[in-house]
Amino acid sequence: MDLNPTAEDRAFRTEVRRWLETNAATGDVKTLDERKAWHRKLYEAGYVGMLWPKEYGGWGRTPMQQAIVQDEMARLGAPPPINGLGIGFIGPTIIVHGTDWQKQRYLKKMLTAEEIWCQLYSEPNAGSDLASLKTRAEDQGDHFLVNGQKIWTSSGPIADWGILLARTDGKAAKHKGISCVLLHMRQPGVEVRPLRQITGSSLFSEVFMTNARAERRDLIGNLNQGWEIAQTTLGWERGANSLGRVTRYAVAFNQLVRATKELRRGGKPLLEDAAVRARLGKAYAELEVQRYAALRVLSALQNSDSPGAASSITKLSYTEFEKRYFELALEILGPYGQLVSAREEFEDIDTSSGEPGTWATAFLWSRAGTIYSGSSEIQKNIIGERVLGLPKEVRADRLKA
Amino acid sequence: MDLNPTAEDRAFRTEVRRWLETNAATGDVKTLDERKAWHRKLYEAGYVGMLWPKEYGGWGRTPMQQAIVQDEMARLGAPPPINGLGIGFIGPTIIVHGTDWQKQRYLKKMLTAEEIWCQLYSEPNAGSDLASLKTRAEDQGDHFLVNGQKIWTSSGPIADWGILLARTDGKAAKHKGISCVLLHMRQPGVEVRPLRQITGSSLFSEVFMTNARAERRDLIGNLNQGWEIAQTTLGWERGANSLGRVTRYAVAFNQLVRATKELRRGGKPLLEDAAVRARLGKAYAELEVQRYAALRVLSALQNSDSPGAASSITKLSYTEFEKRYFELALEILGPYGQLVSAREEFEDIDTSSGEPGTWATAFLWSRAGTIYSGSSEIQKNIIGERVLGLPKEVRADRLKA
Amino acid sequence: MDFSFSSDQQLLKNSARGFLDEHVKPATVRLLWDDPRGESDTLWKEIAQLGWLGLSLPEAHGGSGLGMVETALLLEEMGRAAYPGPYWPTVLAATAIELAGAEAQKKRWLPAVATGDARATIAFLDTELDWRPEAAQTRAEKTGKGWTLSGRKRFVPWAHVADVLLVPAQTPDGLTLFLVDPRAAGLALEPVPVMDLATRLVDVTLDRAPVAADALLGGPGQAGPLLAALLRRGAVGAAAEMLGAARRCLDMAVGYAKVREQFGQPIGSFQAIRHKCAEMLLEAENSHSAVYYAAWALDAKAEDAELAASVAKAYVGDAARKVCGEAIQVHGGIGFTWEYDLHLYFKRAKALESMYGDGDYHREAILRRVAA
Amino acid sequence: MDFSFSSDQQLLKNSARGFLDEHVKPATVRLLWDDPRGESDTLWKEIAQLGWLGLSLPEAHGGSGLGMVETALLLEEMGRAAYPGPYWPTVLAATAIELAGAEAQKKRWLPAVATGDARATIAFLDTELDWRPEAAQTRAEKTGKGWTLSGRKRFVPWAHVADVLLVPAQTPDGLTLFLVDPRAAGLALEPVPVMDLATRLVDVTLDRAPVAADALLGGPGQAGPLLAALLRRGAVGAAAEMLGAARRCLDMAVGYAKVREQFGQPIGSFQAIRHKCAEMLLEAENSHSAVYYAAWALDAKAEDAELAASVAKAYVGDAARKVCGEAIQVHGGIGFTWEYDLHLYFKRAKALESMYGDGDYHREAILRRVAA
Repeated sequence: MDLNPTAEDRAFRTEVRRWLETNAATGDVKTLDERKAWHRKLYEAGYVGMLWPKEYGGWGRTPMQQAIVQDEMARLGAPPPINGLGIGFIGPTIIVHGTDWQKQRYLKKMLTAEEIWCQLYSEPNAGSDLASLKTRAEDQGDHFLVNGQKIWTSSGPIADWGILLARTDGKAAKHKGISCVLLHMRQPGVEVRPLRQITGSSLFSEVFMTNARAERRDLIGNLNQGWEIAQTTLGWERGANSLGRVTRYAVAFNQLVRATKELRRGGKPLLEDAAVRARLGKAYAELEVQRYAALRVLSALQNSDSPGAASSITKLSYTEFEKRYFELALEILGPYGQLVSAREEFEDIDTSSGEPGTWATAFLWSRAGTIYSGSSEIQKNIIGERVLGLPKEVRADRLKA
Repeated sequence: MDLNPTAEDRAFRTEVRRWLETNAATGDVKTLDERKAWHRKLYEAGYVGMLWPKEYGGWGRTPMQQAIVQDEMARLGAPPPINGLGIGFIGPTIIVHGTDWQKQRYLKKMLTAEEIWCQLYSEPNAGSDLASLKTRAEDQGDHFLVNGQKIWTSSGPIADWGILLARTDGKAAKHKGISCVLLHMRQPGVEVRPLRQITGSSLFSEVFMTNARAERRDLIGNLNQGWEIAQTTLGWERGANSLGRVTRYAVAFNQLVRATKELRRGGKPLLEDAAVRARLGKAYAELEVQRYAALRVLSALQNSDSPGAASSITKLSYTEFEKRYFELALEILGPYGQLVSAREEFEDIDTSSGEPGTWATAFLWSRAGTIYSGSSEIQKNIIGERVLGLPKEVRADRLKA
Repeated sequence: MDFSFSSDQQLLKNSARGFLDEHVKPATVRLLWDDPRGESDTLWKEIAQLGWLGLSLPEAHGGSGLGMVETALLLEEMGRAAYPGPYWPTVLAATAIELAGAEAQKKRWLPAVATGDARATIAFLDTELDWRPEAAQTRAEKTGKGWTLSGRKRFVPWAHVADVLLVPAQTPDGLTLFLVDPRAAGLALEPVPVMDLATRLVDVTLDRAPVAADALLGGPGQAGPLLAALLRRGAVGAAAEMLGAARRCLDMAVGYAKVREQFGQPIGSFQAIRHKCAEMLLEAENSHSAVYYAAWALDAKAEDAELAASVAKAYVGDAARKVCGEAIQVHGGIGFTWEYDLHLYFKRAKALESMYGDGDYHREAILRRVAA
Repeated sequence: MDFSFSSDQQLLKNSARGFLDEHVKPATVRLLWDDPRGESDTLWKEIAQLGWLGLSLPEAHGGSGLGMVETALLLEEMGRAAYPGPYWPTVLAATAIELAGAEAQKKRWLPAVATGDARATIAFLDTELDWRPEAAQTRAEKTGKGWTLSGRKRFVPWAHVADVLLVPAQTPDGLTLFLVDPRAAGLALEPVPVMDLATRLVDVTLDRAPVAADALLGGPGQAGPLLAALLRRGAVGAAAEMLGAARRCLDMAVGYAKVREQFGQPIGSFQAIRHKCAEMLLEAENSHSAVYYAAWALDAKAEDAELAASVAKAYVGDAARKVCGEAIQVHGGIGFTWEYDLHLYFKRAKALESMYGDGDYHREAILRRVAA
């Protein structure tokens, strides 16, 4: 047990910090072109696709180094790269399960953000129960005819390609009739409608597919192997954001402390109020524990202990913490925490959701964390069943099967 | 809506208070004989069996008046009557479902505590799932032969009689083969073994029945009607303790406040620490809400709105509150809260469990509240299903049926 | 002792529900988000005609002379509808005028409020995040003709549509309450957009704003206890509104849990969801007890009325936040979308949580009373 | 960067588990409840022979020179066994002597501790409920031959079996630490029975208790920083023990949930129980991270070592209480019985929660560091 960073990682961190300090603040990063340009710059510096094998254009770095990059970006509030889902999940899926042709065709352009990718998994009636998805892909020989609706698609409006789960065998058991295929988003049969969240912005979309066409050559793995593929290859960005996330919490904590110095009650700054102090102290303890836990995850990844189902603990832990954390912040800040446009320095924060905003934005976003990518309820099911080995639930769909 | 007590109730409260002040402090109430004598005195004053019809020796009072008596007893720390389960639940069951002979034989002696009663329902393998009980009562014509084991029996060692749920038809569906019969506890086939709780005392027992004999004439209702009887008649003491319970919390609160005046931190009494104040303020708010809720229940009872399944909300509410409440007290009191024999005045409290003791006793007892008489999980199931009308759980025993 | 509503009260509640269901649909609320005033004059006139604005005002001044229980009933329904408008600030300000005003002031304002011809609000909070009335930093200086007021009042509800502002300010005699015309010289109003787009808060800057000598509400130096009483009353009203928001969220969550299926069964049949709903109901029921006990206690001038007001605000603030938040969780993704109406109530409850004294303020108020 | 245990560490942990499973069974713990000393001399000698007592002491004084990580490993296992005895107070007091003692003091005490021939403890807490070292009220007055100490030290762990007490007292030079013989004149020891019958706390009254001139541990007036460091170290050790208790409760709850059937299925297949167990595991895993990060930071003299110690104690105190409490709930009635062993660990975790600085103390310590 030695939690000191290695000399190599320390040097790497210094290098990353220096690079970011030089490069991050130059010019706006708002329009799609600007974001693509920034992404490309990050890529060329070796800070995107860090875990990808070199043969596919990646950098063959360690999870720790990847986490260091994200951590330093969080510290500086540097804009994130674009195409995160592609590089984190879809690219690795293609590398593991794709054909040589697919790798040739898609990987490099994904890394460089020349083409933006989205994920077409969830449906209005298939959320926690993803395997009950209804979108159909009819086998037409050289292509599939796709009909159905997807939801919670990130980057929908800017996506060039999507990775799609669709039902190719309606008669098989629900997990068995699903295939995974790449779908060109820029075709008449695909309509993307932005979906607004309660924060007021639209980071997600609904995607409607009406006789959309997916090529046979874009089938990933075998026909009806889609569920298996979706379950097994979602792991290449594990821990990437673990340190950066906590750093973002810490940055927000400093802003909260600043606020409690400026806001006053009973004739003195809030920060001198023992009741406020006790709650801040508790929040910071939890925040630090998230950091220690992040190091533990990175250490496990380094030792090639795949965290597997235990990553459900991590997700449950930080999303539930984040909810308590921003709830506390809003409780302390009173009406100042509810502003949707910042007027003071302490009101303008990085929400760790990719959407900058105020405390209110962060508070609202924190409600999403325990829902997306497997709700807290689903995570607890997984932990109970796969980590603790508790007996399976008695469930209606299992009785039918 | 008028929450003022009626003139009659106000007068009644004054009368009760006066009576208790005169009578409660006279002599020890520790031995069984002393407790029976005190019970008898309370009964003769009209403070026991208050909701029983006059024809059975009761006083035909209102739930509010009953609550007032308990409230005043709590305020004074007066010892409770004995035979609570008999008078609250078993007597009413006999009144509703019993034969004339049973009423003649048992009711008056129960009221006067000449005979003490216990309840023989739970079994080691039938707790939450009471209907899966295994104790058998074989029909022998004029009597039943009883074999099995019961657990969590209050007043076991002092009980003369018990109300027993036992299986009389092993082939029927589990709710259908159960009968309700009265069992004489003073017979060779009945062995009572005290069961110690984590507080160190033994308020419960295990009861072992080996070829014990229950008379046919002591069958309550019809054969195999036991489950139905157990479900429907448990309601005559509803709300009785509702005010007294909150008063006990309030008495404890005052002791906690006294403790925070005597104990010091940072050179000043704990009570001047804003962090302690905030937590105490929150606890008191919850305590008061329990009081308002108690009034609401009493009001509903008065208006003959049987609270029905909604009483699950009450039970869930106060037991979970009590857990938080004593947890908070121990957090504030530090090691002083862990003493098992009191040295200072603020360390000696009424635990609202019937067992006097220290904060530690109260804290430990509070863990039982969310388990006994239907755990919090069971209460939430009931609320979800019967109050909110949520669809039934998919459950293994239902699939078999 | 009767904790149930009288038939008149129940009737009032039902008719309020009916009216709001029809006239303040979620779509109505959404329309007003983009309105610069944020409220509808038509709606205002309608609720005046229903007698809601004068509900608790004396009959002598055009009101119905009903109490806080009836007002709370309305406010609960308004919370349930995420009603957008200055109802509660106006009624509360009118109560201030009723309690402390000179006869001329009552005549000027109370009938106008009752008929829907005037809106009003109270500027409780100063620059500091301190709800104690005595913490006000705005100062009033005596001039030949009256006074000038200087300071900054923050987060004043609906000040931009008010016809009169009640502004507490420090004078040499102590804290004093002034009736101020929001359109007068020396006042600058700046809207403060918050999470709940149907709650309008306004920063009011007073820069030597002149007010007339007869603009005092009550005697000089006497505003402290009055403001404390108004804050308590405001708190009970806010608690009622939060209760309504929580009820709505609970109803939506339960309704959704009954029909939404995953894994072949309604999600309400999973213990995780059903137990959550049960806990939400518990909080809603306790909140009901807290709100109506406190409202009754104010009406009855019960000896624990002040305590009960703080209990209600502190308890319901936490409870409503929890219930509304859990409703999002029960819904999953759909509950997080702008198009789905849940966030209207979630945000309303959250907005009210920090108004009329936040949890910290009321918990401290409770403790001051019970741990002397 | 490696958060996993080395193979030596893992070996130590396994052998500790093995030893305690065999020699400190629940039945052993129960036997000692009624023992006036509350501990077993045989057991003490055995753990001395295993090298546990000298584990972290310098090799020059008969120890193994290992660190806080290894000590925490042992303490976790001890918490898991609800080990009864003065292990941690003794080792912590020995650390104090190692850190601040004169060579003669080290020679006198350290080898004796390592061989199991001496027990020791530190009297952190004075009459006040104030864990800050400077809050000590006990006074030392200089006499011709040395000092006399007067005051009352409360809740001193295992003082009744200690061969030496470390007593902080105020002198004209400031807070000073004294080595005191508990059997000396002027001392009265009164056992204080607490919930966890395997945790022995003792009130120590000093009434002009004479101590020799050479009984100072470290220089006069220099005890403050040393005591603060010991309190932090003590806190990390206590956190490790609470983690062990929580792990044991979790294991018992999960084991029970797998086999206990109600309604025709194992209770662990109900979401209410399985989700509770998942939350308990989350708390245990986070506690693990907190304990071992803090232990490593102390060994590595990391710049955040002081922060991490407070984080561990504050976090694990809450987490262990929650986990052990929920384990009772998962068990239902059986978990509330004296005969079932769950309460051994539940009470141990609770007892440690308020020792070596309670949550309030450490949360304030955290905030002082991060919000300067």
